[in-house]
Amino acid sequence: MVSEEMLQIMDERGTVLRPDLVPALSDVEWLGLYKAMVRARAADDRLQEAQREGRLLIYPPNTGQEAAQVGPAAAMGERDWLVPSFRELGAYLYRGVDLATIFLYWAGFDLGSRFPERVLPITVPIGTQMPHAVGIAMASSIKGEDTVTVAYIGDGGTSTGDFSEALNFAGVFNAPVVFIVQNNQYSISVPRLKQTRAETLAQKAVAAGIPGMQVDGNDLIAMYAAAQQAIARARLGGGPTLIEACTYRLSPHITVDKHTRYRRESEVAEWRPREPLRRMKAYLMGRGLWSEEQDAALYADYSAAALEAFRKAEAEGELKPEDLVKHTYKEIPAHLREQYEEYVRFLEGEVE
Amino acid sequence: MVSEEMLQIMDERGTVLRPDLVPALSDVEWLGLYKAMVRARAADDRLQEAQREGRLLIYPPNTGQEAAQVGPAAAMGERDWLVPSFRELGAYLYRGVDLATIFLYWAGFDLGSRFPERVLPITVPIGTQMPHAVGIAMASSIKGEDTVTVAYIGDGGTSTGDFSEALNFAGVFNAPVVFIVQNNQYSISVPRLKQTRAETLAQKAVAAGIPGMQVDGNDLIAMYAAAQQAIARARLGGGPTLIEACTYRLSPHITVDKHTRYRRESEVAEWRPREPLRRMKAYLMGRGLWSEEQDAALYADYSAAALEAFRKAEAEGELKPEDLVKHTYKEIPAHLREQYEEYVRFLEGEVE
Amino acid sequence: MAEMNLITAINHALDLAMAQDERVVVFGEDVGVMGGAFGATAGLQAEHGEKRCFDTPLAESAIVGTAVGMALNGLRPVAEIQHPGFIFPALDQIVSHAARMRSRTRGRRSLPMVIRLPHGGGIRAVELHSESLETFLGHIPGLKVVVPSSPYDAKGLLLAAIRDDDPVVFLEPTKLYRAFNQEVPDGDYSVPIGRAKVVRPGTDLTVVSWGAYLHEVLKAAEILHEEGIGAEVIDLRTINPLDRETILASVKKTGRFAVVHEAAKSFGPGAELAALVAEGAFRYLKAPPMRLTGLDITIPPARAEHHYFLDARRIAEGLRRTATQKGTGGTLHG
Amino acid sequence: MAEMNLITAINHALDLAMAQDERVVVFGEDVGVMGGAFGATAGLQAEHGEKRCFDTPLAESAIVGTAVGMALNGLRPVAEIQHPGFIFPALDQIVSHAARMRSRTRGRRSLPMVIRLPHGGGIRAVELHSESLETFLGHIPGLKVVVPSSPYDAKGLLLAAIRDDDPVVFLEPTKLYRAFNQEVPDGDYSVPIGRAKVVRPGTDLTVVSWGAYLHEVLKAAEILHEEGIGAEVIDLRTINPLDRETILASVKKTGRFAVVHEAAKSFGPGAELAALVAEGAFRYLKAPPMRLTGLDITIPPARAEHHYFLDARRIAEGLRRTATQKGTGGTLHG
Ligand SMILES: Cc1ncc(C[n+]2csc(CCOP(=O)(O)OP(=O)(O)O)c2C)c(N)n1
Ligand SMILES: Cc1ncc(C[n+]2csc(CCOP(=O)(O)OP(=O)(O)O)c2C)c(N)n1
Ligand SMILES: [Mg+2]
Ligand SMILES: [Mg+2]
Repeated sequence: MVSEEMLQIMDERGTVLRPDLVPALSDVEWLGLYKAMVRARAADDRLQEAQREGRLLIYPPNTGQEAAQVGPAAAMGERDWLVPSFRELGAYLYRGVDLATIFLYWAGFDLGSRFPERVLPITVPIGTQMPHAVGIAMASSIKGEDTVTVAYIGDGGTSTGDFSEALNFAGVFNAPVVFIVQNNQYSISVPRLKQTRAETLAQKAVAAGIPGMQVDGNDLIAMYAAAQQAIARARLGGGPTLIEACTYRLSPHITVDKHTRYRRESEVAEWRPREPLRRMKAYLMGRGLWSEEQDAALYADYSAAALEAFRKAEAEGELKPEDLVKHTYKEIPAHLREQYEEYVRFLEGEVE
Repeated sequence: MVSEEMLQIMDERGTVLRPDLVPALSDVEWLGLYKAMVRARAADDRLQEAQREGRLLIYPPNTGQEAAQVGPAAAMGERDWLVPSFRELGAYLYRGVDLATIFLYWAGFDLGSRFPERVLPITVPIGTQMPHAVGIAMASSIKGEDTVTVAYIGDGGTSTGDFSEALNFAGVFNAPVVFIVQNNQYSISVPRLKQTRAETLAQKAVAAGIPGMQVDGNDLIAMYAAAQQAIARARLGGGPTLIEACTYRLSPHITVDKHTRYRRESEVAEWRPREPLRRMKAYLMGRGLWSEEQDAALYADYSAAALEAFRKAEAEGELKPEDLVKHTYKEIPAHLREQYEEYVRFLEGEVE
Repeated sequence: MAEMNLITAINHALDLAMAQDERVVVFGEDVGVMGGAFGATAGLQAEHGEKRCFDTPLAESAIVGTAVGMALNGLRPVAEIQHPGFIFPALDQIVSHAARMRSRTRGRRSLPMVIRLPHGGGIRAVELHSESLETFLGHIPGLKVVVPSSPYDAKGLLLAAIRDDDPVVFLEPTKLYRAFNQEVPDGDYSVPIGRAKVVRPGTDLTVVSWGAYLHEVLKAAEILHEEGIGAEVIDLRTINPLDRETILASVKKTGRFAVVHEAAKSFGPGAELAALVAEGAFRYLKAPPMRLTGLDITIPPARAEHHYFLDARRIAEGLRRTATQKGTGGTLHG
Repeated sequence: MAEMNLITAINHALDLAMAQDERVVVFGEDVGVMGGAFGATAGLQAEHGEKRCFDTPLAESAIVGTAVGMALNGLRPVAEIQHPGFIFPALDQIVSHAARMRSRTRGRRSLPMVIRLPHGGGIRAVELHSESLETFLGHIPGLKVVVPSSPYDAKGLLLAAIRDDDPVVFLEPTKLYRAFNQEVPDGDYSVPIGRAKVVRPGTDLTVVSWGAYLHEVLKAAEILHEEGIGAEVIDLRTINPLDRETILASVKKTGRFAVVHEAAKSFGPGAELAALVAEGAFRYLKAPPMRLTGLDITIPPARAEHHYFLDARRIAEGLRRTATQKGTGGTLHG
C-alpha cells in the first residue's frame, strides 16, 4: 500500500513531467495557490525580521516548506479540520488564520490563540496533536458528517509514541484523516537518517495498515494532487492516508538556532534551487501567466500587509490580571478567586 | 524486508514441509525442546488448578503458546538476555526461572521476583518492557559484548507507543535485539483484527526499517529456526528483527476471565488441533523417537515436579514488615525509617 | 429506586447519559462486547450501538488523546482507563492538552470529557492495579477530579461529570465496586462536583477521607465513639477543586484534624489538606494536623499489602492520638 | 578553581564523570553534535566518542525506557529531557520502572541512572517550557529528586547523582543556566543528596526555597533585613528525600515558616513542607505556615508570566505578613 516512488509532477525547473496527474484547476486557481505561497514567504521573512528586532521572542521559520503546506490546505473542503503542529504558517494563513494571531503567539502574548473553529491552535509538545486529529475525525464519522481532518507533523515527530498510536487508531476506526509528515530533513540538529532507519517516512503507514505515499514536498502541484486524492478518499469512507512531503528547512530550526553547528552551508545551498516558490513561478511564467515584475510587486504587497498586521497586533493590550484566572475552568473556583484577589490586593498596595 | 509468507516448516500433522529449513539439531536436542514444551504445559495446567484452588490470586494461562516461547528461548545463547512480558512461562522455565518463583509471583508473594540475572522479572504495564530490551541491547553494543536480547510482547502490546518507539530506537542504534510478538489473536476480549488494520503484525517492523517476519507460532521447528537466524544476525552486528509468532490462546485471558463473552467455543475448538505439542509429538513419533506411553509418563513427572515446587514455595515465609521499607532505596531514608518504626510500635501495641 | 452496588450505579449513569444525550460516547479497552474489566459498561454497546460504545486498541495515550479530539468536535467522550497505573502513559495528554485547552485558547474551546478509572487498592491485585492518583491529578490546573464512596454518589457525580464543560477524571474505588448495595434513584439526578459532605457529625476532631477508606474511617469513628470520642467524618468527594469551606468550618468547631488516605505520604493529598487546615484554621487547632497514609514505598505485593493499607483499628489508633493530644496549641485564644 | 556559570558546571560534571567511569553514557535529543538545547553536553561527543554521547530520536518514553535497560545491563546512563513539560511522556517509565525496579525485585536490581532536565520558568518561553515538577516527581517512592541553585551545587550534586545507586532526577533551573558565575573546583567533589542548606541565618522566620526562586528569596530577605526582620533562608536542594531535620530545627528556632516555589499551589511541593512543619514543629509555630507559590493556573504565556512568577518584592510582602502576624498561636507554652 506504500507507493515505491516519490510522486513528482513538476520537476525542479517547473517543467511538468506527468501532465496526466495534474489536477484540473484553472490557471487562476493555480495562480491563487502560488500567491498563497508568496504570501507565506513574505510573512515568514517579516516574522523572522521581527524576531531579530526583538518584537517576537522566538520564531520557527517556514521558508522552503510552503508547498507542503499550501497544497494540502488548498485541497481541503471548507468544513474540514486542520490540526497543525507549530511550523505550518502556509497552511494557517490559507485556512483563515489571521497573521496578527501568529505574530501574537510568537510574541508571547496571551491573545495569540484565536484560531478559526476548525483550525486547532499551535501546540508545542511534538506528536501529541496526532491523536486529536484522529479523535476529531472519529467524531465526524460518529456524527455522520463527511468532514475530513488534515494533520501535520514533522519528521522528528514520527518517532513519538503518539504518532504511532494515532495512526493505528486511524486505521482501526477507518477515520477520515490525512496525515502530512513534513520531512524537512531535520529534527532540530538530528538529521532524518538518524531519526529512523526506515527508508521513507511514508512506510510508517505500513505499521497501521493504511496507505502511505511519498511526495516531492517542494512540488506544489504534486502536494495538491496527493492531498486532494487522499482527502477525497477519506471523505468517501476510504479511511486515512499518510503523506510524506519531502522538503527541506532552508532556515534555522528557530530564529536563535545556529544551524551551522550541525549542517554545512553547502547542504543548504544545494537545496535552495529546489525550493517550491521558484519552481512554481517558473511553471506559471512558462505558461505566460506571471512575470517577475508582478512577482516583485506581489511580494512587496504581502510584506506591507504583514507589517501592517504586526502593527495592529502590537496595539492590542496585554493580558490583565483577571484574565489569568478566568480560563482555567469554565467558572472560577473559590480558591482561585481568592488567590487572584490576594494578588490584586498586592498590586493595589492595599495589603493588610 | 518483510517476508510475504508465514514461515511454516512443519504442518499441523507434524509433517516436515521444508526439510531444507530444518535447523541442524540432533534428535536428542529436538526431543529436549519438546520436553520443555511438555514441562511448560504441565506446569501451566497445575498453575491453573492452583488458581482454582485459591492458592494463586490470579494466573494468565499459557496453553497453546509453548512453541512460540520454547523455540526462541532455546535458540538463545547462554549469556543472552530475556525480557518477558507476563505470559511467557515456557520461556521463563527454559531460561532457568524457578517454577516456585512463578508460583509465588501469582500467589501475590513478595518473594516472587527472584529471576536469574539475565531474565527480567514479569512486568504488568503492557509494552513498557520493549524500551528496556533495546536499552539492554544498546548497552551490550556500547560495551562491545556480543550478547543478544530477546523480548516478548503480545498482539495487544503492538499498539502501544512504547512498542513503536522501541522498534525505532532499535533500528537507529542497530541494537542486537529480537522482538517476538506472540500474536495469540486476543488482547483480553479485543480480537487481533480490531487491534490494528495491519494485515500482519510482522509488518510493524517496516515503520522502523527493520526486518520483520511472520512465523507459524505453533510450529516449534519454525519458531526455533526463525529465532536462531535472527539471533545470529543480531550477534554479528546485523541489528534487530521482529518476529510475529501466529498462535492462539486456548485458555481464558486470566483464570477468572469468562472468555465465551467475546469468542465462540467453536473458534477455540478449531484452533485446538493446531496446538504445538500435539504437532511436535507427531513429528517425534513419526521419527520413532517417542511414544504415547513415554509422553504420559513425562507429563506425569512434570506435573508432580510442579506440585512439589508449589509446596516448596508455599513453605516460604511471608514478607516481614521491615522488608517493606528496605527496598525502596539502597539505604532507608530517615522519614521512611520513622514511618516503619511507627508501624512497628502500632503492631507491638506500644503506642504512646 | 433500586438497591445496587457501585459498579451498577456507574453502569446506570452511563446508560442514562447515553440515552439522554447522543453526544455521549463511551470507549476504552474491552468496554464493548465484554463490558469492561469490571463490568461498568456491560450492555451499553448492545443498547446504544457500536458507534457509541466501542473497544479501542491497547494505547492509553491515544484513548485520552482521541477523547480530546472528540470533545473538540462536539462529542462528550467518556473514556475508560482499565487500571489505575495505566493513567501514566496518558498523563501527557491530560497535562498538555485535556487540562490546558481552555487556558491555551483563553476560553474559546472547552473540553467536556470524562476519564473514568478504577482507583486504590486493598484488592490483592498485581502491580499498578492499586495505585492512588490524587496528587498527580490534583496538581493539574484545569482538571477536575472526583472520587465517590457510595453507589448514590457514584451515579450522581458521574452524571455531573459528564455534563460538566471541564475535563473531569472520575476515580472509582475498585474495592467498593461490589462491596455493598444502596438505594439509588432510577432516574436522573446529580451530585455537585466540588462539595464535600459531612457523613458523621462529631465535636472532638475532624477526619477527612474519601473512596474506600471512608468506610474504614467510619468504622474507626465507631470505635472512638465507644471510647467517648466524637469524630466528625467528612467525605471529600472532590479532590480538585477542594471544598475548603466545609473542611475549615468543621476544624474550627472541633479544633483537631486528621486526613486518611491510601496514597504514599510524601507529597500526597494529605499534605495539601493538612497545609490548608494549618493555614486556614491555625488559631483553632489544639493539636498538629495528622496524616494517616500509606508508607512512602511502592505498594507491596498482594500478600503483604495489609502492611500498607490501613484498617479501622490502625486508623482508630491514629485518630485517638490526635484526639487526646494535650490541647495546648494556643488555639481559640488567638 | 574557575569562575563558571551553572550550565558550564553541569558540563564539567558530565565530562568528569565520563572520564572517570566508562560506564557513564549521555544521551537525549540533540545532545551530540549540537551539545544540547542549552549547551549542557557541549563537546562531550567530541571528547568521549559517539558511543558514549549520542543523539536519540524524538521519543521521551524511549529515552527513559532505554536508560532503564542500560542501567540493568551495567551502564550508568545520564539521559537528558529537553524541556520540563516533556517529562510527561516519560513519566510512565519513571513510575512503572525506574523508581520501582528495586522494590519489584526486593533489592536484587538497582538502577543507577540520572534523568536531567531544565526546570522552572521566568524565561519567557513557549508552553511546557517553564513547568515545575516537584510534586509529580517527589510523590514517587524510589526516586530521588534534586535541584541545585548554584554552579557549585550543580556540579557537586550531579556527580553525587551519577554515583548514586538509585535513580535520580536532576532538575536544572533554566533561568540560572547563565545567570551568574561562581568559583567551582576543577576536580572531583560531591554535594550530598538529601541535605538542605541554611544559606542565610536569621531568627525571625524560616523560609525554604530552591532553584531559581532561592535568589529572589535572598533578595526578599535583604529587603526584610532593612526593616529589621531576620529571615533564615534554607536552600532545600533535594526534593526527595526531604531534609526534615534542617527545616524543623530552623522553625523551632524562629517559630515562623514560609515556603516559596514556582509550582501551582494546590497539591504543590509547599503543601508537603507546610504539612511537615505543622506536624513536626506545631508547638513552636507563632503563625500559620505560609505558602508563596504560583497560582492554580496553567503557566501563562510569556508576556503575562510576570503575573505568575514571584519577584523579590512580592515574596517580601508575603514574608512580612508571616513575620509580623501576631504570635498568639499558643506556641512555646505547649
Ligand atoms: C515531546 C517534545 N519533545 C521535545 C520537544 C523539543 N523540540 C521542539 S521542535 C523539536 C524538533 C521537531 O522536529 P520535527 O518533528 O522534524 O519538526 P520541525 O521542527 O523540523 O518542523 C524538538 C525536539 C518538543 N517540542 N516536544
Ligand atoms: C498499559 C496497560 N494497559 C492495560 C493493561 C491491562 N491488560 C492486561 S493484559 C491486557 C491485554 C494484553 O494483550 P496482549 O498484548 O495481546 O497479550 P496477551 O494477554 O494476549 O498475552 C491488557 C489490556 C495493562 N496491563 N497495561
Ligand atoms: Mg523536521
Ligand atoms: Mg494477545
